[in-house]
Amino acid sequence: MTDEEYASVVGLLGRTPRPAELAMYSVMWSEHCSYKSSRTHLGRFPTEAPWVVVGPGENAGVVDLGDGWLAALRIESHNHPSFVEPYQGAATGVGGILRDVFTMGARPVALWDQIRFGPLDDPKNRYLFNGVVAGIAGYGNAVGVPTVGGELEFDDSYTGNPLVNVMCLGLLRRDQLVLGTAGDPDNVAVLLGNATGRDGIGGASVLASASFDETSSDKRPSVQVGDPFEEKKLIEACLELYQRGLVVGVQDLGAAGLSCATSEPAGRAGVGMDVDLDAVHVRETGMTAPELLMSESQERMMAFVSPNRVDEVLAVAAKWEIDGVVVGTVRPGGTLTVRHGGEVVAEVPAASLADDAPRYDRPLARPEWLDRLWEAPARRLEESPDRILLRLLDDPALGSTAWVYEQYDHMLFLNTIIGPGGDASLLRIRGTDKALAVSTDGNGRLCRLDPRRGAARLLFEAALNVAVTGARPLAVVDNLNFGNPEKPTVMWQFRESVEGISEACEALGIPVVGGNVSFYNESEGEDIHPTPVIGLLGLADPVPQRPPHLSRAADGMEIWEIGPMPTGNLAGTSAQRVIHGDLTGRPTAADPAMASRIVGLAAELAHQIPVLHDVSDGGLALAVAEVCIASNVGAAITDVATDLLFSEDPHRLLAVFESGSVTLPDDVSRLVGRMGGETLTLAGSEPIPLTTLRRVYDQAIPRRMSN
Amino acid sequence: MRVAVVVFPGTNCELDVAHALRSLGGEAELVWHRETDLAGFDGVVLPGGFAHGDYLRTGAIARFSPVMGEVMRMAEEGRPVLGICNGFQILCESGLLPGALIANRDLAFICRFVELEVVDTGTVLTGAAEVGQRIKIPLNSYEGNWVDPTQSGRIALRYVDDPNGSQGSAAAVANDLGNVVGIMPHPERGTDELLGSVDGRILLEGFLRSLVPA
Amino acid sequence: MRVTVEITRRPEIADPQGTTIERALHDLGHDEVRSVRVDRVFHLEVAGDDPETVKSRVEEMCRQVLANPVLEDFTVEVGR
Amino acid sequence: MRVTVEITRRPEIADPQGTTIERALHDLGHDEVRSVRVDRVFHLEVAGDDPETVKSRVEEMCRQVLANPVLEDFTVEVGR
Ligand SMILES: Nc1ncnc2c1ncn2[C@@H]1O[C@H](COP(=O)(O)OP(=O)(O)O)[C@@H](O)[C@H]1O
Ligand SMILES: [Mg+2]
Repeated sequence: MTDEEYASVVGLLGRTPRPAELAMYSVMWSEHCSYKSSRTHLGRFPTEAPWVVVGPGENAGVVDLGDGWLAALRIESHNHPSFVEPYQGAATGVGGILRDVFTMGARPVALWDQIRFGPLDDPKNRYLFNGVVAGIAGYGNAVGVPTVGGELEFDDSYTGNPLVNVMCLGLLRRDQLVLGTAGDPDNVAVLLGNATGRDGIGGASVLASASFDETSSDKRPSVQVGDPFEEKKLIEACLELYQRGLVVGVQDLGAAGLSCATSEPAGRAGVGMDVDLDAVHVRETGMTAPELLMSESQERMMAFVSPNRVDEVLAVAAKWEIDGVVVGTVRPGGTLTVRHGGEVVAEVPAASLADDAPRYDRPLARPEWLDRLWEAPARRLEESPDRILLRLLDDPALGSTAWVYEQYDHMLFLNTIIGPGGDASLLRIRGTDKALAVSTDGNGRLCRLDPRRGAARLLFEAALNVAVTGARPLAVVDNLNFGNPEKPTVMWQFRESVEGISEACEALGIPVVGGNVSFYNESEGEDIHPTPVIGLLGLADPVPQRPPHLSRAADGMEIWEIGPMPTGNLAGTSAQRVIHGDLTGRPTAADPAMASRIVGLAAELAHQIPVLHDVSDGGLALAVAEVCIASNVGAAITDVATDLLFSEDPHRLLAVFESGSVTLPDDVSRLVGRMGGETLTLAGSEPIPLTTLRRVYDQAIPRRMSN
Repeated sequence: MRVAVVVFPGTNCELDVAHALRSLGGEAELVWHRETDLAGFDGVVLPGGFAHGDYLRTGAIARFSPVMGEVMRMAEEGRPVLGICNGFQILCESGLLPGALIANRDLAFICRFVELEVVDTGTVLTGAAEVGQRIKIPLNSYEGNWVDPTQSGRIALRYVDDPNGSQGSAAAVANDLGNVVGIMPHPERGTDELLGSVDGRILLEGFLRSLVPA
Repeated sequence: MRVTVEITRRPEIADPQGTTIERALHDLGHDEVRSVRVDRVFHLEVAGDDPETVKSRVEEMCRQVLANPVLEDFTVEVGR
Repeated sequence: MRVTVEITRRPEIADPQGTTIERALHDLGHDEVRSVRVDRVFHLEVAGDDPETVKSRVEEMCRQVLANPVLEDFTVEVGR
């Protein structure tokens, strides 16, 4: 906490704060909890639409799906904890995002992970990659929520600072919606779940709110250990509480633990609260008031209950074999009073912890190195297309991700129509003919070259990914992973990314309903690439009888490219990275009008076409290769210039279908080849046998992880 | 014909199993692990998941749940008892099936479709299938590696291409009577065209057919 | 009383974990490692004043739940 | 040489498994059990004749793979 911040606490209270009070303000006013550097910019996001039930600000965004169904979604980062301890860092990240979603009254039905590491030739990066995937699997599988997709990127800029983001989707009936409110005076606060220990004291504030090198081992909070079994019981207990209408409001205990779970619900309801720390069930002895208030022990929830339902609530907890204790009472007026050992240790305006948090309008400056990058256009591709393609397929970010997602239960709940390995995941909503499509996308390299264009393109790409399953874009959550916000160039990248996301959302007419900001992602003073990650939810209504799938191509089918003609601009493409190892030039800008048109077209075609695949990483060539591998059929692509084969210019689709079975608008479609045979031939270059394609693609990650 | 689908704390496939059985015309009811009376049920399924977090050993704590007394009784009475994945592990721990399940050979969780071959049709799970028949359903486990020092297990299904090191490539194992069966892959995940396979129906239909009124 | 229980996997039972760790150590150049076995240890704090009684009680817990007789043997040490 | 490595979880780090086992033992009527912690032991067979060298080599292995320095401490005993 800075001196000015301390001064404003003194001003607020009209006296010097007690230790416990100081602890509460320091965690609640941390970057992670207060968004003090980002708030001014986040206001830019479009957040409204008729189908938005709950926008940003609550634990998760909620949108209306019709038929009485609502979807709750949220995305979170656990970057720094995952660097300290990859397994537990990732595991507790999953636990946290689940709580954000079932706090809203929803049953979590699916998870997506977006993970970024340094190159796999460095053993430390392999260790982190392995640990993070094991942690997501270990927690997600055991808690019983399928991980049905995600995203993977490798780049030097993540070597000292991997990114671990997790998105969760929940479903609930309209009447089950619960908010994080304490409700009326005399309501009772019941703490459910794990005992409180000294876990991650100040973890959120320390780890996620300061440059990582500053937080040397001694300053680091003790690692938190996830307990998926406790969380599973907590989920079932809470869902029963909601079903039976036993709670007024619920707040999860995440960052800032009890401080947040008491002050925020009280603040939202404009009430105060008496909290008795002696009632809190603890794992360790001798915990001080500040420790109890700051502890980030996992798998805990705070339920606000009207006094006459308390016994029923405790009975539900007992049935599910979790602990439940009464720790507080809602009071009129706005004062949060905390007692420990019978003494008052804190007495503060509840709302002030959230509402009066500092807000910084940090200086912005466009990095001058951008000019140098833009003035050096991407080099052209000289190698022959077949050789380039094989090198791309061997890249761990472009090859098969089966090594990752086969460690995740991605089929639980019998809803996964399309799981990991395709474009978007497609989940049916049983009892309706609707399905939900989700795509998560990020691209640090593109955003380094142009954060505004890059961020906008992410959104359009995600929209196309969901459209090819027959879904129309509905809502967005975003996870903004950036460097040190005290650097004007980083804040500029941040502002530009927010701008890009906002423009794209406006073009598609969809709102941002939630998100998360992670700053101070840097190591040895080097900031990571600006890495906004977005999760886009789409609704397919009705779901196509047979949704398009990469595996449905057959001998003799025609291959069409849909969308604007690409340019040869390779700035920020996978080909530029893998073949030249460069990062220069300026990425092609998205075309909002064209984007909406192609997205709409795709959503319609999805009902008629066996294979519809968005052309993105690796361009047309890689898209075709993915179809060949999944369908086990060869293909021949007619004369397309090499640079165009690997162009990643936006708003393009690959469509494969029987000749004459579909008519496409000819201003945005062209025949580029035909399926058939045992080899893939790109523009007359050396044919690649299917077996070679598959071997290289399948081994891209395993061959690196096994040494 | 009523089937009890037992729910332990940490179980997570109970809804899927109940849904699959019902979609095949079966009558399935969820039963909490503290239940001590399964009278009126003609068969029982222990579904997959992570009972008690798989702590200590997978299935080790669940086997002491109050409901297990009734599961034992039904097994002795020759009634159909099916354990899927974690349920298989619980049946081994409780001694209703021989052997035990240890970590996969490659120490990694495996979630993907696997191909099975029917070896023995004399069990309540394989009664509707034919010897040599191929069945494609999802595997989803970390401890799916079956070991049986006594060599007494009766293998009902085996992996065509052993993914986890299981002894005799066993994917499903039965007791001598054939009324108690444990299977590591998930038949309930293979009951819907939209989700990629309907091969699991052959197994669950066999199970439902084997039920005789209590 | 402090009681230490070591659960050892029977030699004839495969030990994927031990094998994997042995391989990992060799990959790291520790070729001098001939074999690796991984066991579980429980540190119990048990009320009682007669070591013999405590020991037999804990042995009962081992037979009942802590060890799996199909795979494992166990040793119980009181007060270590 | 036989080398025994015991990996112990730092006391301040939560041990959900131990807590769950403790609960289970109570349910089974073993109320005398006050606490349970679960640790790992490695039994290594290592080539070499100087115990000191072997010990320091194994300690290196612990830091590299056997133990997780963030969560665990380790003790190495040669020839037990
Ligand atoms: N970390 C991950 N976890 C699970 N699935 C992943 C992960 N990374 C990639 N995938 C899956 O691999 C497929 C390809 O990922 P991606 O290249 O991001 O797809 P797209 O380019 O269509 O957005 C997607 O289906 C995605 O769900
Ligand atoms: Mg994409």
